[in-house]
This record gives sequence, structure tokens and C-alpha cells, in this order.
Amino acid sequence: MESLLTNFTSPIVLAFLLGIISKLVKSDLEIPESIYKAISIYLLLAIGLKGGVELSTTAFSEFIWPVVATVFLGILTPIIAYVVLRYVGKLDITNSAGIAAHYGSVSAVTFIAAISYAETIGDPPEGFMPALVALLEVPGIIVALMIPQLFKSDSTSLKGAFHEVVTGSSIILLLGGLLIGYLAGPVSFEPVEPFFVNGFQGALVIFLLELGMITARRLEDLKKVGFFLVGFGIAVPILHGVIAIIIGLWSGLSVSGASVFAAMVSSGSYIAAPAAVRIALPKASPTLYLTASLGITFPFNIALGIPLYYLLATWIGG
Amino acid sequence: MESLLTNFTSPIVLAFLLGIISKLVKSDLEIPESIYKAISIYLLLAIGLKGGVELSTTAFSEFIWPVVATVFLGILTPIIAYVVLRYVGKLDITNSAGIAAHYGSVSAVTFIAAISYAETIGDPPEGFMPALVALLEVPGIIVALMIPQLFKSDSTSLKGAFHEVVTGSSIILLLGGLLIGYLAGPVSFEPVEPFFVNGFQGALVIFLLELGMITARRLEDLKKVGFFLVGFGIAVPILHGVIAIIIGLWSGLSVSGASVFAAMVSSGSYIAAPAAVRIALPKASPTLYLTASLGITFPFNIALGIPLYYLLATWIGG
Amino acid sequence: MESLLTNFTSPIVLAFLLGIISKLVKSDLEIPESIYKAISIYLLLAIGLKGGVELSTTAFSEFIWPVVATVFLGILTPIIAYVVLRYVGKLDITNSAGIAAHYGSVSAVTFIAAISYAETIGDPPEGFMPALVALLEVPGIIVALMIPQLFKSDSTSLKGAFHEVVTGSSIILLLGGLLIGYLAGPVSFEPVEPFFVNGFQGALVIFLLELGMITARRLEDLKKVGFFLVGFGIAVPILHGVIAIIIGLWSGLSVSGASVFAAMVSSGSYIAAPAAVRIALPKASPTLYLTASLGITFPFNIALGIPLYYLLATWIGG
Amino acid sequence: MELTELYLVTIVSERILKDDIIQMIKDKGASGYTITDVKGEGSRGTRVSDFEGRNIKFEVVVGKDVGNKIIDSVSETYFENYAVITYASPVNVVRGDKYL
Amino acid sequence: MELTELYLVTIVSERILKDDIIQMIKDKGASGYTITDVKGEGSRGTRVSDFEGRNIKFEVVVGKDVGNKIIDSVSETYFENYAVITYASPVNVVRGDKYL
Amino acid sequence: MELTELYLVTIVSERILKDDIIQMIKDKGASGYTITDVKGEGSRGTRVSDFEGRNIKFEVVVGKDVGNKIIDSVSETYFENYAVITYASPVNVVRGDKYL
Ligand SMILES: Nc1ncnc2c1ncn2[C@@H]1O[C@H](COP(=O)(O)O)[C@@H](O)[C@H]1O
Ligand SMILES: Nc1ncnc2c1ncn2[C@@H]1O[C@H](COP(=O)(O)O)[C@@H](O)[C@H]1O
Ligand SMILES: Nc1ncnc2c1ncn2[C@@H]1O[C@H](COP(=O)(O)O)[C@@H](O)[C@H]1O
Ligand code: NA
Ligand code: NA
Ligand code: NA
Repeated sequence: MESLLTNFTSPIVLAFLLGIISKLVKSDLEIPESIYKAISIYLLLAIGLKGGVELSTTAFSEFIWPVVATVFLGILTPIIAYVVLRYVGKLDITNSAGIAAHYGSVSAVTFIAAISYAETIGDPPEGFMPALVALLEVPGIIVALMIPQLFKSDSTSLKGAFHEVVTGSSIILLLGGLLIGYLAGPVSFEPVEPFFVNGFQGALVIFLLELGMITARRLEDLKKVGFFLVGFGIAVPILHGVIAIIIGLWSGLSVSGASVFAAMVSSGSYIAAPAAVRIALPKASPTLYLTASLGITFPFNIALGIPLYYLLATWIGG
Repeated sequence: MESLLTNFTSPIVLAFLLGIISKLVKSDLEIPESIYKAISIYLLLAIGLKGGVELSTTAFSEFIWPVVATVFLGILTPIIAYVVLRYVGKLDITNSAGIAAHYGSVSAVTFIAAISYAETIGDPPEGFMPALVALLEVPGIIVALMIPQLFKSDSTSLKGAFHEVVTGSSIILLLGGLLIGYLAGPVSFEPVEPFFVNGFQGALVIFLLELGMITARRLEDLKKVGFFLVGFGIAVPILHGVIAIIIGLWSGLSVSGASVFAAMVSSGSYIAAPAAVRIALPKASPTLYLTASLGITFPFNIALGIPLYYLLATWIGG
Repeated sequence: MESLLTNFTSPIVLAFLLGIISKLVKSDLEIPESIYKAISIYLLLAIGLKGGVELSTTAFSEFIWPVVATVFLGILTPIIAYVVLRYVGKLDITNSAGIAAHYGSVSAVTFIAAISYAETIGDPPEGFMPALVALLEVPGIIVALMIPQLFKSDSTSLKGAFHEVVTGSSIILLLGGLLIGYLAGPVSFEPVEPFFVNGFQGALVIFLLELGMITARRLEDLKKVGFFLVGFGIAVPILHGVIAIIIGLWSGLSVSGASVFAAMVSSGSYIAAPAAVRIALPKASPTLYLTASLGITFPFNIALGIPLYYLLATWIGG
Repeated sequence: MELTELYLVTIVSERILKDDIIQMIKDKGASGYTITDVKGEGSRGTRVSDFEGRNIKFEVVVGKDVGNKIIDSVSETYFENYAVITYASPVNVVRGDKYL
Repeated sequence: MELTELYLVTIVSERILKDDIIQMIKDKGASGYTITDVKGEGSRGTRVSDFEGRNIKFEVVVGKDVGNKIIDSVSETYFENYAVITYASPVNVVRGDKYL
Repeated sequence: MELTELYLVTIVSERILKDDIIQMIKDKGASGYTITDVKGEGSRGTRVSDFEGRNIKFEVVVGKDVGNKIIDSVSETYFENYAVITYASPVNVVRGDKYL
């Protein structure tokens, strides 16, 4: 419980709430789009760099199993999500696959929030976690987009979508950052460290202020999407989170590492996946998949999921 | 005098001059609008947060009287300004009220500049000052906008204007920052501190560079507005400043606090007020109120007012 | 060699490569224009400020000869470049002059990269170098633009071009920063230092990421411009660099100072010069001069030139 | 493919009117609108916005009636006190029925 | 000076189609295009982009044939599944032959 | 409400000409102008600006004479050496007399 409170006094979570409120009161506050883009470039590059510097001093044996676990969950979670949507939720194939693609991928910001939560409570996770995020982003989307093809129900242009994800800015920045950090190593990284490390948490505050405003717009769509999807957006992340904790601990991650891993796996992508799905499955409704991942799962994870996964990880693995 | 020199070697003031010069020489230098907006969001949120963290460790009794003083001056100053404009300056009711609304409100940047001046000369004011800024922003505008209604001379849409001010981005960011800082407290604030504290003064340099350029455009309008308004833009702030020092000291503020308080009270709003007045009093001339608050009072306060108020406060209260 | 490796593990150089790669794989990554502009404003202002603070504590006698050397090379290098282009490359007068203008001027980013390379290997140059950059930017352009007039081959509008360069944002920010830093001095500069010093290297990483993307677009034009220009873009900078090292050392610069000086002198402008040339010599082909300075010389200097000049300077002057 | 002849109504106004005008456009019955950030100069000179001359441009594809309603409302409500220009021209629209 | 009568084809679409549409415009034989970042609302409601309602506007000056090709291709390829509006109007172009 | 038939002259040029063209537009007698940041591609390929293909679009509502003066001046002064496109079309303007 106390760890939950810690989360609610976190400027990051509070800024997210402020963003939602400012939209509800119809404030004219808005973060310029270019600033929002710049901050996300900064955040992704920063975690990439830090992860890369860490990797340059980590033994291969330490992270090979977490890597395997990540790929495995990248394939498993979209299938779980699809089954629930299609057979419990009775959604059509296209929409089920479209939404599943989001839950197979990852929300970098949820990951970052989980990291800084772990750091705030003084229990930082393994340094190579960012490498797992980069790894988790792609497969889930591909798997989900392939499902409709099995049913020939929809002519999907997988190729276009694939290029879209693999060359998407988040992958380029994460992988690029990892590589740069890895090649540079701690010494060459030092001069740029103040910029990418000291400013990080603060930039996150502004970023979540904006995300709060975006989420607020989504909340209006909640009624449109119906109860099932709301339940789905909370229950499935918890399910994925628990699976991730168990497999994560098994793969050798620390308790803190497993809880951050759970936040990653449970999160729904809202940048890479929507773009890919829009191209590959144009008939899938953006209102459904954006509301689920951005309007339901994201706020749930930021406010409750992250501390919850930490509690569960301590409980299971502690 | 020496404290005046301190102000003229301050990078903030010098950057403001550089901005003016770059326009005079018709340089193509320009700060992108989105950057200007981002910096003002950053500055407002930062002072809000710092103020909130301070409040969380301040006794209610300490700032109740300054709060009372602020509200009182928020009501008094627009009336003084109106009377001077209407009966000394012989301006019509609409323009008098429109300009008065600006002097009843506050310029956050003037406040920030006053704070950093006080800090530079090693005499920082009370930590809760930002709370007073948020409090001072609204009432003066409302009071001034109500005047024309008494005279039924103009159909004002107060409601729209009121919403405009109260949900304006500056209020949201200041109050929001205060609340977040208050709830977070010193401990949770620590991780975001480097971003919001270390970068502050530097960001202010770039912000004033831009404000210098905006002011330069205003200077061209000086001839249009005539001698009276120029005199008004200097004399009335001094008058308001002196009143603020006396009442501020009486309310228990330190000498440094009273001088920053004077800078606040004497300043003219150029973000919240213009928007509100444009909506409520469309017939009031923007050239008049913008030139007065942004073209005359703002540069006067930045260059001379702030050190002057400090001298007077030391002299009266020291 | 080892110093060359240092350069290739530098996050700055690696970010530049990442930018090129991201374009080659057709990633949708892009740095918003306003961010690119903001960072260049920040970088120019920062080096100006730091230079000015240094100047305020430097004896006139120390930098008078470097100043003379700079002006001399600002006149010599465009003439060398013109002669090579016109008589070896057989380009027409207009294009020869247009390209020469770029090599007479300076690329601020190359200068900044050279500084941070010198600092990284623990041998920082004289603090007043930024003053020399400001000085080197203008004359070379003017000299080159005057050449066609001698041949009356082209009606150039020198006046417009001159105003364009002298009031260009880079000059305003460099000179303005120098002046502010000089007037403020170390004490008043202190509060803004964290913003302008700590963040510097990191901001440079993002800036070079963008420059990498811009350069990538240029690379496509390489085939268009032909072998001669490619050779020119590498050989002439080396020539200019060697001359600069000799004259720089003679003028009293340290080995590190001379190597940074060489990077400056050898670099080709791609902001001030293109704008001036476009106005004064509209018939000169932008494809030629932009590809030469931005597509060939800039990457050469960043990757190989800078460490090379340092080696040569140590070898000649050490 | 057959095109429908409709009208493109363009409004350029100072930015502070943005929300009002969007509301008005919807009320008059337009099926949608496109807005662009622009700058400009005109006869009114100084207007209110973070910066001088920042304006917003509305482009609305509408039928004749809705178009006239919008034009009238602009000229009655805003023309006197605010910086605004409005003009209309016929355009041939793909699946134009969608915007009637 | 003499002007050539050509057509200005305007397309407003959700941003994700940007590269596809540019490619299509070139394939159909346009000599160039101008794009603007815009926002908007229409009948489709939610669409995908970093933000709601961020769209892109294409303006293409073309001869009648190319214009029709572009219009047809838009309405066949995108109209059903994506947020898009397209309209055309005649314009008098300086040195218009350049764009044929 | 009655509308006046005037002309909308549109100029898209590389950004470096911005100040020149604004000056020219005023000299020729336009009462105002609206400018938009745009991007584009055309036949000239590479042009100078912080970035490739950054252009600026001018929209000017004018009477026939002023319109022709502007068009002529563009085609004489800039067309040969700079990246620019210019076209005009009639528009019905609210309180059009204001722009004559
Ligand atoms: N003749 C014109 N052509 C194009 N745009 C104009 C014209 N006159 C005014 N505008 C636009 O309308 C806005 C308001 O004009 P005004 O109401 O005359 O101050 C200006 O800022 C321009 O953006
Ligand atoms: N009636 C209209 N007038 C102007 N622009 C429109 C109109 N309807 C739609 N649009 C634009 O086209 C985009 C897609 O519209 P829709 O396909 O109806 O969702 C909107 O976001 C607007 O930018
Ligand atoms: N056919 C066209 N349709 C629309 N815009 C064009 C067209 N051709 C050129 N442009 C615009 O005019 C600019 C200059 O074109 P150009 O002079 O042909 O290089 C381009 O960057 C585009 O923004
Ligand atoms: Na996931
Ligand atoms: Na005031
Ligand atoms: Na040079």
C-alpha cells in the first residue's frame, strides 16, 4: 500500500492527472506538437544510450535468458489478447487482430515510468532492460497482423506494415541509442551524461502532462467502446503482467527487473502499433484500439499497474 | 546604485537587450513559436512546483496575511489604474477598463526576473511567493472588466472572459505546479529537481531574448499611443510598487519578499489579460493595452523597476 | 590512430552516423524544424557566452595575433578555393565564386565538434576561440561574392547579401553571446552556467543526429556533382587546415588551439553562405555548393578531419 | 468519376476566435472543417496573440445554403471588431454528397 | 502576361497516408506538389496520428487528365477506409506549360 | 449578404524570398496578405533553406489590376532563377471593397 502512495505523490503521475484535468476544464493549455515529439525523441534516445552503456559492461550470459523470455512473450501475449477479444468479446477478426497487435507490442513510456518508479523506491532494475523493450516492440505486432491472413478474411499489406514498425522512429532511437551507448562505453558517454541523465525525470513530467491531455480526449470515447473493452483493458494487462513476472523471475531477472518487465509486457503500444495496424488493417477501428491501449490500459498501468506489479513481484519472487 | 549595476550585468537583462537590438538591425533571428511556448510552460510549471514544495513545509500562519494583501491589491490596483486613465488621461471607458485589466493582473516573467534578481544578490524571498502570483492573476482582470458594465457603455461578455482567464494556461500551470509540488513534497520532488531548478536561469535567458524581439515590435507603436500612456506605463507601476512594498512589509513579508511582491503588483499582464480583454471588450484597442504593458512597463520593470523596488524596500523596511 | 578511435566512439560522431542510417532505411524519424532551430540557437549562444566570459579575463595581447591570422585566412581561403574551382575544376565564374564563398566562411558545428573533441581528449583550446569563429564567418563570403564583379560576368546584389550575412542569426547569437558573456563576467554568468554548459554536449548529440539526416539527403546528389567536386571537398579543406595550423601556431595558439583553428578554417559554411550566395548569385547552383560543403566536407571533417588536424598540429607544433 | 459542385468557404481570423468560429461552423451545419496556422498582415494592424499577426485559416467545404449562413454569421459577428477576412469559391468535390 | 488555365487539386488526408499519396501524385504525372500541415474534423472521427485530427493537405497544379487520374485514384484507393477529402477547381497559372 | 468578386493570387516560393515578396506585394498595392509555411517538390530540385523543400505560400486577395501587377512582377523577377509557382482564381469576398 505504502508503495502505492509513493506512486501517487510522484510528480510524473500527478502531471498526468493535471493533463487530464486541464482538458476537462477546457483549458487552452497545449504542448506544441514539436515539443512533444522532441521529448519523446529525447526519452527514447536517453534510455537507449543508458541501456547501451550498461550492456557494454554486462556479461552475455546475464541477459540471454531475459532475451529469450521477451521474444517468447512477444509471441504469446498477442495470441492471448486475440483469443480473449475474438471468443470472449465476440469482436470480428479484423478488430480482434488490430487490438491484439497493440497488446503484443510495448508502450515505451509505461516502461520508463516503471523504471523511474523502481528507482524512486530505491530498487533499480537491471541496466539492460531497454534492450528488451526494443526487442519486444516488433514481434507482437507482426504475429497479430498475420492472424487475419490465416482466415483470409482481410487482405492485409503486411510488407508495408512491417517496414513501418521496423524503421519506426522508436525502434531507430532505441536500437540506435543502444548501439551508440554500447560503442561509446562509460568513458565517452560521460560528457553527454548530464544532458541525458539529469534532465530525464523532469522531461518525463512534461511528457506525461501532454499524455494526460491526449488520454482525456480518449476518455470521451469510453462510452462508445462498451464495458467489455474497458474490462479487457484492465484484466488482460494484469494477466500478462503476472505471466511476465513469473517468466521474468524464472529467466533470472531481479524482483525489480521482473516488475519492470511486467509493466513492459502488460502495456499496450500506442505509437508503433497504431501506425502499423492503420496500414495493414485499415478496416480495424482506431477508436477501439486507441481507446483500449491509450484510454484504459495506459492510465491503469501508470496509476495502479506499476506499483501492483512491483508488489506481486516482491510477493512471488521476494 | 551598485545593485542597479548588478542588474545590468545580468545575462537575463542583457539577453532582453540583445533581442531588441536584433530586431532593430532587422536580423532574421527568430525563436520558433513552439519553443517560446515550451519555455513559458517550463518556467510557469517550475515556479509552481518550487512554490508548492515550499508551501508543503510552510506554516499556514506565515502566508495568510500576504494572501490577504495580494487579494486586496488585486482589487485596488485596477481601480487606481482605471481612475488615472479615465480622468487624468481622458481615455474612453472601454479603453480605460481594458488597460486597467492589464495592470490589475500580473506578468509572470517580471515576477521570475525579480526572484532571480533577489537570488543573484544573495537575498532570496519567501518560498511561497509563486502562490501569490497565481492569486494575483485573476481578480484584477475581473474587477476591471466589470467597470464598463456599471456604465452600461459596452456589452461585455464577462462569462467568456472569466473562463478564458481562470482556465488560461498560466493559471493551470501555476496552480497545477503548486499542487503537484505540495503533494509531492521535497522527497518526491528530488528526482525532477535538476530539470526544473538547474536549467531555470538559462531558459530564462532564451525567453527574454524572445521577449526582447516582441517588445521591439511594440516600440514602433510608441509614437501612436502618445506621451500620456508612456508616462502612465512608468508612473503607475512605481505607484503600485510603493503601495505593494508598504502593504507587503505590513503583511509580514521580508524586505526581499516585499520587493518581489512590488515587482508582481506593479507589472502588467500581457498573456492572460489581453486574451480576456479581447473577448470581453473587443472595442478596446489592443495597440493601447499591449504597448502599455509590453512596450513600456515590462522593459521598465526588467531594467529599472526591479532593482528600484529592492532599494525602496530596503530603505522602507530595512 | 588512437585519437582517431576516440573520435569514432564519440556519441556525437555516432549520432551523426545514426542520422545518415535512419534516412537510408527510410525511417520516419524526424527532428521537428523548430527543435533543430532551437538547438542551433542554444549552441551558438552557449559558445558565444562561454567565449565572452573567457575574453573578460584574457589579456588583449593574447588574442590580437590570432585575430589577425583569422582575418587574413578569411581573405586567403576563398581565393584559393576560387582558383582551384575555376582553373583546375573548370567551373564557370558564378559557380566557382558561389562555392568559394562557402569555404571562405565557417561551419559553427564543425568548430563545436572540434572543441568537444579537444576537450574529450583532455586538451582544451584557448577560451577565446568562439570570437574567432564570429570573425571568420563574414569576410570570406564578401571576398568570394566580389570576384564575379571584377569579371562583370554577373550582376550581383552584394548589398542584400551583405546585410543577410552580417545580420544573420548565427552572427547575432555569436557576437551577442560574446558581448553578454563579456559584460556579465564569471560571477553573473554562474547562475546560467548549468543550462549552457552541462547540457551542451548532449544537445550536440541530437543536433548531429539531425545533421546526419540532412547530409544523407545530400549524399544522393553526390553522383550529380562529379568526381572533381568530391576531391575538392576533401583536398582543399586539408590544404586550408594545414595552412591554418602553421599560421595559427605562428600567431601564438596552443597545439590544441591550432587544431581547432584548422577545423574552423577548413570547414565550409552551410547556413550563412548559402543564403548570401542564393541572393547575390542566384544563377549559382545550390546543388553544387550545398553538396560540397554539407555532403562532402562536413562529414569528412567530423569523422576524419578533426582528429587529423589535431595529429598534424601536435606533429608540427608539439 | 462524377464530382459535385460545392463551395469552399475560407476564413482567416486572429487566433483568439478559433474555438468560437469552430463552434459556429458546426452550428451552421458544416460536416467538417480544416484549419491551418498562418500569419498575415491586413488593415487592422495589431491584434492579440502570443505573437503579432498569428492567424488561423479555416477552410470549409459546404453547400450553398450552409455557406451563406457561415458567411453571414462571420460578417455580422466578427467583421466589425476583429481582424478577419472571408471569401468563397466553387469547387468540384469527390463524393460531394458526403458534405451536404 | 498570359496565363494557362489548369486545375488545382486539393487533398486533405490523415497524415499516415503522406508518403503513399506523394508517390501516387508523382506516378500519375504531376510535375510537383505543395503540402501543408493542417488539423481538421470530419465525419470519420478518430484517426491515427500522434495527435487527434492532425492531417496533411496536398495542393497539386495539374492538367485536366492528370487531375482526373489523381482524383480517381484517391477515391478508389483511400476514400473507403481513410479520412480524406478531395476537391478541384480551375486556376490560371503563370507559365502554366511548365506543369503540363 | 452581397459579395464582391476579386482574385485570390497564390504564390509558393522558396523561403529565402519571403521578405522580398512581402515587400513587393505591398508595393503593388495589396491591402494585406496571408502566409503559410509549406513544403513541396517541383522541377527545380535543390533549393536553399535550413531544410530541403521548405517553402512559403502567399495568398493575396486583390482586384484585377493589382493581381496582374503582382503576377507580372513574380514572373519577371523570380521565375527564372528561383523555385516558385504562381496562380490566380476568382473568389467572392465579404466586404470586398475593403481589399481594393
Ligand atoms: N488582401 C488580403 N489578402 C490576403 N489575406 C488578407 C488580406 N487582408 C487581410 N488578410 C488576412 O486577414 C487578416 C486580418 O486582416 P485585417 O482584418 O484587414 O487586419 C490578416 O492578418 C491577413 O492574414
Ligand atoms: N466539410 C469539410 N470542409 C473542409 N474540410 C473537411 C470537411 N470534411 C472533412 N474535412 C477534412 O478532411 C478530413 C477527413 O474528413 P473525414 O474523412 O470526413 O473524417 C478532416 O479531418 C478535415 O480536415
Ligand atoms: N505542379 C505543382 N503543384 C503544386 N505545387 C507545385 C507544383 N510545382 C511546383 N510546386 C511548388 O512550387 C515549388 C517550386 O517549384 P519549382 O520551381 O518547380 O521547383 C515546389 O517546391 C512546390 O512547393
Ligand atoms: Na504488451
Ligand atoms: Na499588476
Ligand atoms: Na572555411
